[in-house]
Amino acid sequence: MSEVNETLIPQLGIVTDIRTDTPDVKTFRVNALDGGKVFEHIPGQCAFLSMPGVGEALFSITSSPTNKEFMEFSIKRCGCVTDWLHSMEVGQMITIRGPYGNGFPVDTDFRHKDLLFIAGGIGLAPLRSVINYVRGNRDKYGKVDIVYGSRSKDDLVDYDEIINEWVNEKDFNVHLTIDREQEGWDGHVGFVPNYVKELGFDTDKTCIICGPPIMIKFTLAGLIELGFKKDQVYTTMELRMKCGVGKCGRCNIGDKYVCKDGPVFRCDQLDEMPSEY
Amino acid sequence: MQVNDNKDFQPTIVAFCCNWCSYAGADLSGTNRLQYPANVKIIRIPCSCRLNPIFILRAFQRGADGVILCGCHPGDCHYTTGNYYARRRMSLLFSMLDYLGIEKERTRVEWVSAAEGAKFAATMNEFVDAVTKLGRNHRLEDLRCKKQ
Amino acid sequence: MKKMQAANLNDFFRAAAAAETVYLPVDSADGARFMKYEDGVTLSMACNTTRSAKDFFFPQVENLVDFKVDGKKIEVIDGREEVEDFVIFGVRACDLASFEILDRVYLNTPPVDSYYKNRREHGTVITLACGRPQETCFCKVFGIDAADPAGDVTCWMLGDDIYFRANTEKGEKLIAACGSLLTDVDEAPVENAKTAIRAMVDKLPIKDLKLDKISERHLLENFNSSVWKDLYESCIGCGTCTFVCPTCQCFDVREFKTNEGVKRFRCWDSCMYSDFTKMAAGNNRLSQLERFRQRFMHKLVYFPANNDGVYSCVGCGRCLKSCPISMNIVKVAKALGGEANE
Amino acid sequence: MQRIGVFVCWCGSNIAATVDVNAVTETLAKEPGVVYATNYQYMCSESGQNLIKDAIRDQKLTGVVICSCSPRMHEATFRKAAASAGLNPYLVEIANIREQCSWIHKNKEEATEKAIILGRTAIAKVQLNAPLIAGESPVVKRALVIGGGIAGIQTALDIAEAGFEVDIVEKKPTVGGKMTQIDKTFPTLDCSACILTPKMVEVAQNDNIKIYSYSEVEAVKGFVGNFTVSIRKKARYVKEDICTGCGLCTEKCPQKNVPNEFNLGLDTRRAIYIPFAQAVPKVATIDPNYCTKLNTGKCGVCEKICTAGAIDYTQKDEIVEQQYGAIVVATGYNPIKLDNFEEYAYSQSPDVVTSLEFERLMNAAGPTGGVLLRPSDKTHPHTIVFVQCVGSRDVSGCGKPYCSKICCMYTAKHAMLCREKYPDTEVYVFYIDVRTPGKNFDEFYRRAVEEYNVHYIKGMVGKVAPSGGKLKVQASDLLNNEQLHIDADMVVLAAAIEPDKSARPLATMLTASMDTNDFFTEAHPKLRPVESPTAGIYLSGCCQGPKDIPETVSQASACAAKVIGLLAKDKLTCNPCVAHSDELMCNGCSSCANVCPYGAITYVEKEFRQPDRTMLVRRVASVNPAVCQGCGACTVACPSGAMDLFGFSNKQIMAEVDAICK
Amino acid sequence: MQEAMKARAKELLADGSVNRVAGWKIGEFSYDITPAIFETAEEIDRDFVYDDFCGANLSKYLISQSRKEGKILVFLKPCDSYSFAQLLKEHRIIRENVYIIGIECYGKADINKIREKGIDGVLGIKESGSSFVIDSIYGEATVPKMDVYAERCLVCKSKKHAVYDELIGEEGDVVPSSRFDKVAELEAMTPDERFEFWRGELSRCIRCNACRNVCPACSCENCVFDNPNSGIANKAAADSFEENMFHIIRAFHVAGRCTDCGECSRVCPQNIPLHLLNRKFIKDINEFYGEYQAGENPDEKAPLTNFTFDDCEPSIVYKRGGNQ
Repeated sequence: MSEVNETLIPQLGIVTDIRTDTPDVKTFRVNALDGGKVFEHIPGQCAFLSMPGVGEALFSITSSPTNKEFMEFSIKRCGCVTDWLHSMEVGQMITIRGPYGNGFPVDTDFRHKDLLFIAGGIGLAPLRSVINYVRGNRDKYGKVDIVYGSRSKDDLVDYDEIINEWVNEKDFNVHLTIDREQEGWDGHVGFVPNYVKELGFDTDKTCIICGPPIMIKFTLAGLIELGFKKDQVYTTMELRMKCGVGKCGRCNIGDKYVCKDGPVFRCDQLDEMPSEY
Repeated sequence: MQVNDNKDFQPTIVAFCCNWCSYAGADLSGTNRLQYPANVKIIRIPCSCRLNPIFILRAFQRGADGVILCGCHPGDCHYTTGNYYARRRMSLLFSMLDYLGIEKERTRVEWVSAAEGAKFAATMNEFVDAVTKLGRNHRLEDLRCKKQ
Repeated sequence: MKKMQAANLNDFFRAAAAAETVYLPVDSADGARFMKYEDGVTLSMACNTTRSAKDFFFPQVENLVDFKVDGKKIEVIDGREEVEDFVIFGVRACDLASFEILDRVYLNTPPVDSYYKNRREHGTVITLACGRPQETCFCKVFGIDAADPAGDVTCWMLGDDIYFRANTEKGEKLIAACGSLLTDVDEAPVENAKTAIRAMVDKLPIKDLKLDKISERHLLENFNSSVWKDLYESCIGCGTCTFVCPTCQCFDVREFKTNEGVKRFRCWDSCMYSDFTKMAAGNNRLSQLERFRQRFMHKLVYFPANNDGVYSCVGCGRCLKSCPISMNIVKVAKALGGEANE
Repeated sequence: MQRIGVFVCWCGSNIAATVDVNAVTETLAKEPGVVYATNYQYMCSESGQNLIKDAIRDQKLTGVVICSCSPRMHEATFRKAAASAGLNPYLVEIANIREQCSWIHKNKEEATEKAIILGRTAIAKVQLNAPLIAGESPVVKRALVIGGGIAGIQTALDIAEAGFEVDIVEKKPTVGGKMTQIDKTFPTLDCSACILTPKMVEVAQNDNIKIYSYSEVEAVKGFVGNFTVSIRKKARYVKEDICTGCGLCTEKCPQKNVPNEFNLGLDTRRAIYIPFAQAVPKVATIDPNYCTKLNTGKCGVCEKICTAGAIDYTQKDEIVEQQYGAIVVATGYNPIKLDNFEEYAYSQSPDVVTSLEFERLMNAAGPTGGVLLRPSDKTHPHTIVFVQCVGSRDVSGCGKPYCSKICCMYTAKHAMLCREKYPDTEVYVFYIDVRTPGKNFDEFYRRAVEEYNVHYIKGMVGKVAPSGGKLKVQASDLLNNEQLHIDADMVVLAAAIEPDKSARPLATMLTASMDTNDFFTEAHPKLRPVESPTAGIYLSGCCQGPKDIPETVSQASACAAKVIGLLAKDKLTCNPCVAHSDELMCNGCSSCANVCPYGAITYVEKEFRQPDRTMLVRRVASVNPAVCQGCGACTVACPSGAMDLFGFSNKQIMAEVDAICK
Repeated sequence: MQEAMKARAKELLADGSVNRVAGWKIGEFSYDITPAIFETAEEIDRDFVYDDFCGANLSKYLISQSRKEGKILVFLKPCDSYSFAQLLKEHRIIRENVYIIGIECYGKADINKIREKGIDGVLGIKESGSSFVIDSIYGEATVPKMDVYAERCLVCKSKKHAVYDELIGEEGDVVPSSRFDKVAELEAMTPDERFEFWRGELSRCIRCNACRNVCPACSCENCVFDNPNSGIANKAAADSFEENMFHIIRAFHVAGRCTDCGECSRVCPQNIPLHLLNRKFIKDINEFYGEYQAGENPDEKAPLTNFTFDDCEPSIVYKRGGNQ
């Protein structure tokens, strides 16, 4: 019996590095107990992290599958589990189970396309996995544009990686914006949806959006104004799930289970779903 | 009623003591070196009216064999009226526990003033005896919390 | 086909119970309920049990895994144990159909749920054809034949006799073990009985509930229907319908801190509960209207969409009997356009 | 992640002799969250405290557990030490391993094990401690005294003397209260007016005191240090600042037949009146119930004759709003109505009088000019029967269950004065017990019996029947076991006293608690006798219980001292271990407010975003941390668990329970 | 009765006094009646019903309904009106937005009692004098109403309304009730017997929360058992302790507030006599602190938020009745 693999029984991981990204976002590096990765994944997939006695929560895997050494999770502090994660120290064991979800169609629909990534705040976390996957397989994708905005400069997640690595990547265009003027910031100021419209992209790109629901809504409207079709736009849904395997019933929206059929959806698919997300 | 056949049985007793009278009474019994069994562990609460029935049930769930509440004598409450409310609440709760067939000797309320160190010790001795006679709490136990 | 005198039923149970635990419906204060067979326990003649038989495979509370925490170290203890073989006697056609629906979720849709699988593999189901269907029964709507349920063994109680038919290897084995009590017989009386039962079922008041209109309509059309607003208001948001329902399978995963460590368990949950979809990241269904709609949409629309048109309802009628305010899937289906053809 | 430090004290050998402190330290060091554990001979010593302070700084501790003596002993010490090292003082928990462990157990193994459990319990609690900050609220440096009798006067004078402003609200046209009506005072027999009126004058002249006479408290809002009180100044139809108190109007007013309340209706006054000669303020007041001008529009005599032009028939009630830091209740008492005591024929015969009426009949300024005359025929009474305990100590329901305390003494006084002034009168006093605890009280009583030959009879008066100008008194003499029949000329009833009727609505306004007899409840019967449980409300005089004058005055001064103590502070530091309500959980059912002894809980209508995205106005509880004393009664009364107590939260107590039972 | 109610409801809707009506809606089989909110005369004509199966207490719906736009008419049976009055006392209902018509009630039938009589397959029930004529799949049966009235109705405590704006039908009186007999019977058992009894009952609990959600006294915005911050949140009873815990605490939380409307037992799918827990508290309160009926007097202090100096001590429990 016990040899049957059971997805509800988690594996153990060890936190080997903790990086503070913003005042309320930390990035955690997780390794298997014997080093290496706990499991492989596809960009856009998620995993449950938990501390027994505190609780279990689902996070998107921020690191790219091309990273063969470890997994990373960028986590915003917003509840009891994340509070605990934010207070822990390197060397702490945690339980981890996954990977869950469909992930982005990086090896099918995205192949050889020009990609436009649009992210707001912590919404960069799931996209970072894709972006770094694209960087790792640069020849398989076309041009890459990244629009990333946040409340302030301090709230930009992975800022160092963006300005030190992404901007230098071939055919990568990074457009950063913050909501309000700030000392020491000479980049663009304004909300992401408006910035996207201002930038005015070619409509042959495949778009990947992630951020707060309100940002997604307005950005999508902006993209459609620019001439994009909904089937060109992908997004990943807010993560309200419990079991991860499409059984517990919480994330059931219409005939879809977000944890299994999602979290990545194409926007034309969302139109077919009840508006409960 | 169950008879305890295990001579070595050591009950776990939780005593909730109000800060102003009974906790001081417990201190006084210590100051006077009056002995009572180590099974009794005291939790300090501001007033007997702070004791939520949930705490009592929680104690039984977690493995307590007896729960006792000590507060100021009626009329002497530091907060004037707290123990009067506690008295009503506990009367009703204990009656309900009894109604459910749970041994009524496992719960008790005693008014102990700050000067009654001797009464505190005597009460604890009596209570521990009574609970020891009853044996382990089975009727309000949670098997998940039992020592393996 | 085998036969036994009903008077010998007790011997049959005793023989079966010698090898494995036998559960059977027994009359009690809450109507009939499945109980372990022991000497003196007698079979209930009720149409069906108050609670469904899903507990056998999907118990209300089930331990998933234990943890021990020591400083920064965590130990994971897989608490799964092999379930012992057991027999459930007297499962009605509707409940048997519910097992198939649960199978679709827990076995047929990957990943397989090993807890469920474990119990399912060790259970032998003896079904019992219905003798006295109730006004709340509407299994026929879902194409379920109350007269001839499958399962490992099928039984018919006809007057003083009980007829047995083994349908599977497991069933054969069980019948063989009780062989001395049974004699081979002809199927004719059973065939007659089936006809009689079917005739009876055809007379039931809700038999003609038609769900075609709902199925034909677009998912979103059903979702946006105005009937939800009219129906939900009386719902008190309890979990009665979901807990008595044989096909409801939602669960919650919770933890309990013991004195030793942490137990992670799952327990039944209800989509009718206000906290069902409440999680740190937000809540999908904030109003009772949405939650009420979810339950029925899931059963009548979403589940069929993913499962070849099979509804997640077997017409057992339990929710009709139990709902505190008598709101139920039949009233909802009719409001949505599932009027019976008069 | 918690970083908890554990400090185990040996207390010399007090703890270390019976508890293996090393074992305790080592075991507790392994508890979750503990990063530092040590032990030391005397933790409370300076070097012990330094050990704690250093560890807080070096180890960046987020919580401290000290296993030592009772928290009642050194909790404050250790909290202070933690605070000085930069740790919130409420992140310190004490495990009491001396009084509740080492001192009561002899077996070292047992005591050590218990000490470990107690330590673990404190660790479990401290994990959930929240840093608490004691709130501060400003103190308005003005006091309000409600009631201008001797209690209120004395309190006001004492507070004013200390340099704080005081307002007195008196519902009658003059201050002075009951004491103005009293003739002589026991046990010294000095003249009541002679000792009171100078104080009334003093009140009037004190710059720090403002008198709102003929005024009542209308509404009270706020809390200790910051009350807002609305005072209704009733229209007296006389301009207070212009009236000179000459009294001409009170002589010329044609409406003569108004019962004079100052003399308890034993004579009459005019519709415009000054209660008595020494009234403060000495200002006329028009009685709107009797004034012809106000009722019919005709007359206007007073206006015509008032040379000062003080009369103003158009005056209206005026509401004044004022801020106060403290409120003193000095609402006093009244004799009870004797309607329930038909056997004494009080309502049948004018010659059956209450003791207070008797005071007026004896008083030189009274209706008879100080000559004792029967009200019925104005003749001199020869036989007077005093009945004590009329309505006092009465559990039948007709009267009051308590002892009115002053009756024994004033009856002795009356009897003595009668005998002294009119030696030809026979004076009988019927008593149940004579209670004379007080300085020179018993001597006084004995003088009445021994020197003045007052007939003290232990027994009850069964009936008083008016008959042919006499009052036939039927009574029993319990000591001689005989029935007595006395033909009396007058019967004087020592009526029980009860709190003034205005006290009950006032208590509601003040959220101050009362007992079943409507006496205000003190915060502690022994230790805080002049404070109400509601912070900032103080009790002076008979509103708290029956008292004689000296006792009233001493309580009044004690009360003033408490008020001064409060007003001397610029800010109040609140106990941060108070209740708080989670508004999202609160149902607004009022259960908590119903059990709060301090009136700390109020309700507000607040708009909430509902789960289904709509907005809804709900009634939710809100605790005033300046008023809450942290008893926790509300936390259990609250069914939804919205109420919790800082410092002793539900989760903390449950964590302690879990740790003990582990 | 039903026609008078319908007529009055339509009248009040028509003259704009109210814009909604809370009543009962006809079901599939004449016994499965659902509480409903009616907005038009047509709906009332079509679906409104008031008969012996309208047991559901509508008062709790008014918590949310009275906060909606406009005024709502509600029909309250005497026992429902106590619940309403209690909710009013706890400031849970906005009185101005509710128009109450008190309706007479002589008891409500319990379909389970009909089934217990072996009458199954019920298709329709008709009233015939003091009996019900029941048409079922398996034939017709006649039963006296009294035989199938709900337990709570057989021991009805009051035919008098605690609150109403107008009445349809006769106003009754507070009536003597034998509702504590079963409690007394349990009290007379030995603790072991009582323990066995309650284990048997409470072990059937499936924690569906029907009792809680239907209870007018359990009107918390968020129940402690649902609130993860309460420390006792719990969704399913993992063992016997948790079964006890839920019911003890629930009973304690409604102690002094429970009007004994009996809804908890009516709705329990597992037939647990939950009212016996509430009645125990009511009985104890009456015996310890004097007669108290929740919902009766809006100004009276509830027994658990009140005290007297000479209240009995908790040790009364050791001295009182029951076998040792």
